[in-house]
Amino acid sequence: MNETYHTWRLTFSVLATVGLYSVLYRENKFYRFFEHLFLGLASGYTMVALWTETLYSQWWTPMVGSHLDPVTHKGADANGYWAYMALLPLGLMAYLVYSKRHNWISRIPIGIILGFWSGQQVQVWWNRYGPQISDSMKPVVPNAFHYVDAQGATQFSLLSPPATAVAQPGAIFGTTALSNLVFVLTFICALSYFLFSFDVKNKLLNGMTTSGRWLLMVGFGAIFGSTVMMRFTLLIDRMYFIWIEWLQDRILPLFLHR
Amino acid sequence: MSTAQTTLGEKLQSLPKPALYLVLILLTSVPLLVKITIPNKEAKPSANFYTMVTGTVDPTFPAFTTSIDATKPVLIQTDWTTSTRGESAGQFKSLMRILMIRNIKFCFYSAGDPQAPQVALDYISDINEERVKAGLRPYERWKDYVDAGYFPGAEAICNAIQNNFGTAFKNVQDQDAEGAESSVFESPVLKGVRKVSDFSVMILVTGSNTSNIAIERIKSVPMIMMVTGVMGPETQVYYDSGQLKGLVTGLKGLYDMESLMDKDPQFKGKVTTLDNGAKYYPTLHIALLLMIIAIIIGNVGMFMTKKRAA
Amino acid sequence: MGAQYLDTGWIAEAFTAMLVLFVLFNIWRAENAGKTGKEVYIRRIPGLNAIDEAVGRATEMGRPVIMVPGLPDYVDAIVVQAMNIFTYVTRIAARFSNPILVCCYNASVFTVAQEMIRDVYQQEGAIERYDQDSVRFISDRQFAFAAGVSGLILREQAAATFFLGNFYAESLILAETANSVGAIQVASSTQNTQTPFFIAACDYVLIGDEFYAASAYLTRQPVLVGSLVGQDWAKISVITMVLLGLLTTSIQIQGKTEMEKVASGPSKGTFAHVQVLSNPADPKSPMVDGPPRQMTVADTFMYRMLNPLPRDIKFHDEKAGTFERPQKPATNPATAAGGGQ
Amino acid sequence: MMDLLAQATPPSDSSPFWSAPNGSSHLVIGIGAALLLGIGLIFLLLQAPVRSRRWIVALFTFLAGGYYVLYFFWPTAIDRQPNDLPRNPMEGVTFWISDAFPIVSTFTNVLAGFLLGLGIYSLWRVHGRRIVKQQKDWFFSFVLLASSVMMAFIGYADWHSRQGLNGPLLANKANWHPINYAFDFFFEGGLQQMDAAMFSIIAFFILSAAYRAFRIRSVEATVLLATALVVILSLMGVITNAWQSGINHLGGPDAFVQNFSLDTIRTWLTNTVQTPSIRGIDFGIGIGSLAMGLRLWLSLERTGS
Repeated sequence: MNETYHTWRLTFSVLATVGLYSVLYRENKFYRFFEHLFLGLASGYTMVALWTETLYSQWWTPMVGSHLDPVTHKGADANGYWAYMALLPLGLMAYLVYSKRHNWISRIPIGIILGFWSGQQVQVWWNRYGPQISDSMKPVVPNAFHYVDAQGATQFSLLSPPATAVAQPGAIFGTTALSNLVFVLTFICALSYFLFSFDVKNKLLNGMTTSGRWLLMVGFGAIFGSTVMMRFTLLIDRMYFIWIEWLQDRILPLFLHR
Repeated sequence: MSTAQTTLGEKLQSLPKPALYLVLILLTSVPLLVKITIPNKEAKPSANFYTMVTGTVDPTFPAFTTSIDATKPVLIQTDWTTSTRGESAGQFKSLMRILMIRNIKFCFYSAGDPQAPQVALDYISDINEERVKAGLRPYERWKDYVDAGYFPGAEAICNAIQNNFGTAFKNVQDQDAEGAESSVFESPVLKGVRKVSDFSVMILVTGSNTSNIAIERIKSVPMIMMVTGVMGPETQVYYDSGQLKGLVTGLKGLYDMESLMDKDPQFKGKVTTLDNGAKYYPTLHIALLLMIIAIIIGNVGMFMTKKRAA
Repeated sequence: MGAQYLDTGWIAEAFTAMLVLFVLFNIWRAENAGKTGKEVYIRRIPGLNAIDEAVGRATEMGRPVIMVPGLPDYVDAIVVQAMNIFTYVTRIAARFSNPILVCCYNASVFTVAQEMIRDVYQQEGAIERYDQDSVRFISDRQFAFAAGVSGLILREQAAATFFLGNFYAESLILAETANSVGAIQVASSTQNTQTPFFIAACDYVLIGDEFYAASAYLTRQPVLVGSLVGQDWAKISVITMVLLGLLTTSIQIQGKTEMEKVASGPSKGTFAHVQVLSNPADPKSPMVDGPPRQMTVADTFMYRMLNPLPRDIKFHDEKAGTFERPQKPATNPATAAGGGQ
Repeated sequence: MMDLLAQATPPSDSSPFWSAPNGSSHLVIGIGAALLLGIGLIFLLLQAPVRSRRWIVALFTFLAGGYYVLYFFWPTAIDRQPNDLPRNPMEGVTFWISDAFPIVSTFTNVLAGFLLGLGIYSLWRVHGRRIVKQQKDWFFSFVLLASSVMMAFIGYADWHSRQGLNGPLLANKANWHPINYAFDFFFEGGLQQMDAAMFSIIAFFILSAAYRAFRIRSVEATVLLATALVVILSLMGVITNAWQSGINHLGGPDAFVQNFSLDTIRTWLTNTVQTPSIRGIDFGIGIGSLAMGLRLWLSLERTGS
């Protein structure tokens, strides 16, 4: 029973995938059916996960506590904290949004959630940006010009040594210092592009902000390339699912054996 | 200028859309049947991730030797679902194979999607079937790994984990060997874990921006990540500043992991090493080539019409 | 212990507090300036010239201007600021009685948009030219919305399109369709991952904060203007800190750790002085002054300031590190699972 | 109050007032009282004068945000062991903030959970009206609501069957009941696969947009497409390898020309230009969200109606 069930399930999935892809040709009833089925299943599952994954373990259990099951000796004797019930009315206030006179009250739960979000922006700012500031302070003056090459002879070089050479730890060679300079200049130009409170008259500062916009494009180009890789990989995975996992492994064997 | 050239310029710029889509479907389907291995040069962030979880130092990056203590448990935040299966499933499976071969216990939870724990369990049972076929013992829920379920609001749970892991997972229950729900701290996996620093490493496998949220809040444990392509460049910034000790990005990162596993005696021959990465990577080449050609044709067509008009 | 991380020493609280003060002080300054009539200056970003040019061309050709305030779940600050920019565009279009179209993604955005657009026509004294259908609710499903708006762009042969706000993957369909009818496109997405596609497909893109700067410049609201100036001060302080760090690090790494030894008596872990375990094998062994070696970035003053030792590990120096605290009376030996830190 | 928010203490010695054993009458009365207290608060707010409404919402928002700001700026206790007691009132507050943290963070989860019902309710209202009035596409709205009810029912039944003793038995498919098959069919077979289809459909739009709209029209677009080209080429193992073998012909492993292998160019571009550029964007967004956080926390921002 298991194998035939699995084949039926895969067939249903392929049908749904082809149904959704049919919008590429043009919007049609077959597509609209699967789109609404998709939205229905998604909202249905959200209602399940709402209780099973969130409210049950994060609100109901701490509120009512739990007791040790005498038969299986499982679970634990935990007290229930009745004050949790006060959260329910706070949540229900949101449903007043539909009343004409009292819909301002619905802004309280949303205000509390926005308050939690905005308080955290202050809390987490440094965790995210502190290490990046510290990492952006790169030395732009080299402090080492010699390295010991594979044959043991010390070489003078402005360029950073080849992989096989040995240099003392923390050595900054000419090319590394130059790259660090490009790094810091890019960072400062990119950040100064977002300065709005003073008019940039002199040539140098103006040059910095316009080159800032071009340097931002390098960052966006990398995001573009990486996103393209991901989207195509997801499509290849869908094709693999249809042609190999379904057609080749499931459907063809049925016909070939007969 | 002869009118033939204008029509060519016009024609180049106006291939019908359905034809374009059909070509893309063909070029992402036919190559799947061909089995060729592609030479690969691992990126440094992927090699660092690999060294962290397997202990094998990659010869191309000898300087990076940090790796996790296999006796301590690993904390995994898995926020991906089948929607990014193409990249995340392969990444998650290679991570599971590594942890299971090295007998490392892990606790996973999700802060990104209510469906994510269920998806992770399904793939763990697939890997178990694979291990049983290869004559290895299956990984058991409760004894080897624990599912801590879904927490809505990634900000809340990441903050709570950093502040005090004991109380953050206080109410979390999972099915023990006999099936009844009991606190995860009684399981062999989390025995003796009080703070997040008791874990050897925290691994995030995600298809969304929960990566930024975790980096902003969790800082007392080394962190490594497996992200999809779209989050790659943004998360690379944290790898460069040292906030991340390893980073696997998209299909290329997955193929780096798989080719490293294929060269590693710990895994070679014991468990499948080349999986989704090796299957999709050749086809990705052809799709990307099509993309480049499409941009070139579009621009050539434009220049031809502009030149004629000038 | 993940010590390679930065634990927030005093620098974290101080720097964040400074940024908070910058923003609040400037909002207060802008509010006062509003009362005394003196304006707080913010520059006109090039994006606004692109908007004027786009609307100008649309009025010349007499073809409609299509505006989309993004795909938000509810009316948030980003939608309101997008609508502020759209009211500016509608005011120009109303003067030349050029048709406009605002496509909304959900009901609450639709009601807000209708109100704001009708107000513009009222203020321009052209209420009779206000067309009820110029603000439409298309759909609240992502791809159905994209298909609906693309249909409108093709049927109405839009001359200019404005996509400002929260856009996701469907932005490609909109930008490509508008491109096919030859419309001038000005766009901005708060989603970093969508901006590259807008840049490649549209004529002008407002990147990141430029979107807020445009709406602050047009609406002149003191809170927005003040907050923007405060953010500028914060960015300048980050830039100066990086430049300062750059200079001190570059100078310090030229020297040796020994050379920088502070003259006044034994130095306990001062910035210039690097201490190592006397017996590296035993972590408990006392710290001694390390042999002189080339300074690395990790020994410099700025790095040690920004990456203080994590505070909750015991200091090597026995006296300062341990804190004797009164202990909780041990009423019950078996503490339940998961209790305590 | 201190002990309510410090539920880290094991139940056996937690406060008799705020908590009570499972199923005890004290607990049931407490829960009833809390519910009445909350509903009383709602009625009180209904009578609130119009002038004070903005301040009430602002107060709730300020208190919610204030906790996290206090958590960040208040000095943390150094080297705190599980059974430590605070040495002075200042450290007492530190202990209370740290212990209350997981409780406060669940408030966000629970409230978000309650608000989720709002979204589902508005979905039902729109599609319910379309069915009742037999408007265009009413059949598809019926499909939506029917599948939503079915999925909710199957989902609960499946979750319920996995609780209790036979939970682990259901790990292998042999002992599945029909309800488990139904849930797997619609969850794994339907919802998950359609999710994947919608995510992958964007590849088609990228290709058509690339072909029809990505033009070398400005310096910016040129820099963007050039960088994207380098990134895409470096993602392709075949091209990197071919380029590398070309370079190897020109010079040995230590030769200067090795600096021009595609992989080295890509790594240099990533470390030296891409990372600072994205860091610049990231800082713009980070400082922007800090400012927006402050505006929302202190209710300075005028949002919508």
